[in-house]
Amino acid sequence: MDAKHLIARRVARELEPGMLVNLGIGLPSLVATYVPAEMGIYFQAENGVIGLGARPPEGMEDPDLTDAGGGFVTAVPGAASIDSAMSFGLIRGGHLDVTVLGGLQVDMKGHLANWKVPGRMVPGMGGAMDLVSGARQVIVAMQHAARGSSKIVRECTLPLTAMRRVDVVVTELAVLHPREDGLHLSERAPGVSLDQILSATEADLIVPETLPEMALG
Amino acid sequence: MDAKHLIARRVARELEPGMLVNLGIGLPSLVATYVPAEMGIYFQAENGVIGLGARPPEGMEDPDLTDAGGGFVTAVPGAASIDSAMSFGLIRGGHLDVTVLGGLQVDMKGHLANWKVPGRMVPGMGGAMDLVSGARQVIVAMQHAARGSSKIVRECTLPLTAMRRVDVVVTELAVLHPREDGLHLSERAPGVSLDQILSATEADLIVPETLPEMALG
Amino acid sequence: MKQALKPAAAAELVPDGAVVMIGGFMGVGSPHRIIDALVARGARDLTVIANDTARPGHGIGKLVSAGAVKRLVTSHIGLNPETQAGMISGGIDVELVPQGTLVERIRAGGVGLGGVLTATGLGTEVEDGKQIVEVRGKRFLLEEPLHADVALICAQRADYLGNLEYSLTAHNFNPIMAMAADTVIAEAHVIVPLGVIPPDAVKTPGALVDHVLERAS
Amino acid sequence: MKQALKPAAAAELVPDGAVVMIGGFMGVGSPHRIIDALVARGARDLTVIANDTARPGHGIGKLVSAGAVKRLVTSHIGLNPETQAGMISGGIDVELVPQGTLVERIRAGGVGLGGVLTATGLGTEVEDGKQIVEVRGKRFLLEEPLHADVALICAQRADYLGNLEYSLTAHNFNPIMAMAADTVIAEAHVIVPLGVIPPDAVKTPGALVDHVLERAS
Repeated sequence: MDAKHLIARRVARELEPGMLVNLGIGLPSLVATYVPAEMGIYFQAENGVIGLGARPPEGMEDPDLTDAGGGFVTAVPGAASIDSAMSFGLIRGGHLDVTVLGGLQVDMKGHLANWKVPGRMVPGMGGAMDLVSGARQVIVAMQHAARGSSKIVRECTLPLTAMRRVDVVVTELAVLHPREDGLHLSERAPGVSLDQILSATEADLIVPETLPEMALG
Repeated sequence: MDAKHLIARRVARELEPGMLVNLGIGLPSLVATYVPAEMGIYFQAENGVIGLGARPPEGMEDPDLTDAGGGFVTAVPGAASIDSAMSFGLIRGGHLDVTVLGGLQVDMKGHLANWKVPGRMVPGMGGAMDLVSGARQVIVAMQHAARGSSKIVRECTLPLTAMRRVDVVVTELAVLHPREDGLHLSERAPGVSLDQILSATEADLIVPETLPEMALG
Repeated sequence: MKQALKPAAAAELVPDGAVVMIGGFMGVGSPHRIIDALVARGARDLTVIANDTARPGHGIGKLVSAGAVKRLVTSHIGLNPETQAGMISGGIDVELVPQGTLVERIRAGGVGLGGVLTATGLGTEVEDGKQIVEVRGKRFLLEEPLHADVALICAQRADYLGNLEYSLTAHNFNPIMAMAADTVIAEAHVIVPLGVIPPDAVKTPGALVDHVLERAS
Repeated sequence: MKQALKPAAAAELVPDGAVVMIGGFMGVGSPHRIIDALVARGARDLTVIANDTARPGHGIGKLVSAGAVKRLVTSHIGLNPETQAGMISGGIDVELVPQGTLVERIRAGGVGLGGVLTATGLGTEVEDGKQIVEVRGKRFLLEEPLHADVALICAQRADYLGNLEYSLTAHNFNPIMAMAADTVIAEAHVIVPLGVIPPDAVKTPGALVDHVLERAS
């Protein structure tokens, strides 16, 4: 299994039946693949639908039904169309159970940076700041390092997305839980050792006595 | 013609084709009777409809379609249902062309009091404060006096509805226009003399050289 | 999927002393069966947030008549002399709020905003004791958000997920209150299978609704 | 009743230098025919308020490619390298706004509120230079309302009065922008007679719409 699919599969296990969940574009969108339909989880796309489904049959795409990345999607029975005010009302008002986002950096305070690399990448924050400020639970799904540098850092050097401490970070090496006292290492990926994680991580981690392996379901 | 119908008929002449108009309950609601359908005026009821029509045929009333007073109404072709947030969004946002309200007092500054008589009548302001603050044009439709006292006063003694100067006041005796410099008397009702108006009015009025009679159309 | 809730069970979800939002405008669009169950349960000390208290013995007026209401946040009590008497005697603590401000305060509570900045009420009794915020040189009242323990709302149709559709002037406060409470209980005239209410017709997504009252017998 | 407006006439209603809101999310639900007409007219120095600028040569991206945009208030430009290049070179003055804040600022401008109090952006770059308002001991950013000279929106169906219905994820910013501009021009996929869109399906009342674009040929 490649890194992205491993991460998506592990994130899927964080979701509970009946939850309302927003998946960011890119890696986070893979999570839906690993969520059984019978769990009754509803996916929101912030561009305006609750009850996002998989890709439509070829030739039956509706140009008025896409996900937040602009890709064609379907809507499941019981879906609802919402405008942007309602969409972000749900997010900001605490009605969204979980948001899964990509990240550029997460630091020891659990702060996330994921919207800007000054001078190099200025995509804009889109819905990320509202999602991180407003969702009940924030899960960061990202690869552990980029261009050879750890993305789990002592302190974010990139502009923050919000002051809110994220709840869970899932990488292809580990599961981390930022808490008041620092970054707790909770699980290691199958076949990955503690030393591998520590040497790939810039931040200090709080390590438990026994480190369980990720359950991937 | 009785006083109320005279007032309603005169108010109707203030309306222009295509306007969006809110009529208060009681006297103001009579205005609709004097507006020809071909003027294309749309009536909003703040409880949630644009395109309010007359009473429905007996036996065909819909309990889910009433005006702000709770009376059964119809909806005209092209009507729109709106929730209270949209309804007051239209009002507060300056999208409502005209509001016609009843009044307890109007004073020389053009301030309106119409929602409370302390210790005696505490109905609540309902939508009146938003309507007076937000509508593009505020028309007060009321009888000139109550219990023998002038309702056109030097200064409101009752709690104000808003700080905004109303635009027009129509009574069964006169039409008044509050302006920066005071209350302008603009028209007299048919058969009513200037002296009758002045003696029935507590406030000072600015009187024109010639005082035209109300045109009632 | 929601389990259908019996009226008595709905009433149990509203404990004595709870803060309860109730939809409706003069009884139109109010959840009458839930109100009846609350009265039957003998509910006490409720704080009710609602546009009005209808008339004695009708809609929310039944709760007033039954002595279930300790505190009331509302825009209009003019057609319910029992509420007015309770206000004057001090038996009911009544906070009168302009209707447009009331609905925006509820919305702010529902969509996670810190308050409402409105010109409505400036220079009137409504201003007393409130913070004034200046924006671009203009003054606005800061009105605080409202949030409830339970919202009791009424819809035209619900599906098994709790997606709701409303009819004509029975929308009023219902879709807004559906966002602003910890627990949302919806009563509907008709309950239909998933997919019968098309996504574009859903005005309250089922994700906001915790319980759907069983069908009327 | 509205007169059908030709695309070239619509473009004439958007003078050079105007502040223009444009609906759509990555081109979905954007008024493509009006955008084409604006490009054909050679519009210049526009301030565009929109969720994003889609891709080069698509939707609002066409206006960027044509050099029509001087200033941009938006949440995301990540998929349009031309906009990013314009931002970095200084050719386009870009204000990046969190998506949920953007839609609420537009709504505030449309419904007559003095601003938006949100926690989104606190402790980030978005906070810089903004007023902080404290409510019940919690801090919020005060974000100012947005208002436009012209809003260009797109709907699924319009009737002769300009009542609008939207489809699936093509709602997005359109219904909100329809409240926030001096002149609102709506393009629709289909135009139908009065009464075909039932009152409960209308999401933008015709009273908000100044012009309806003629049907697509």
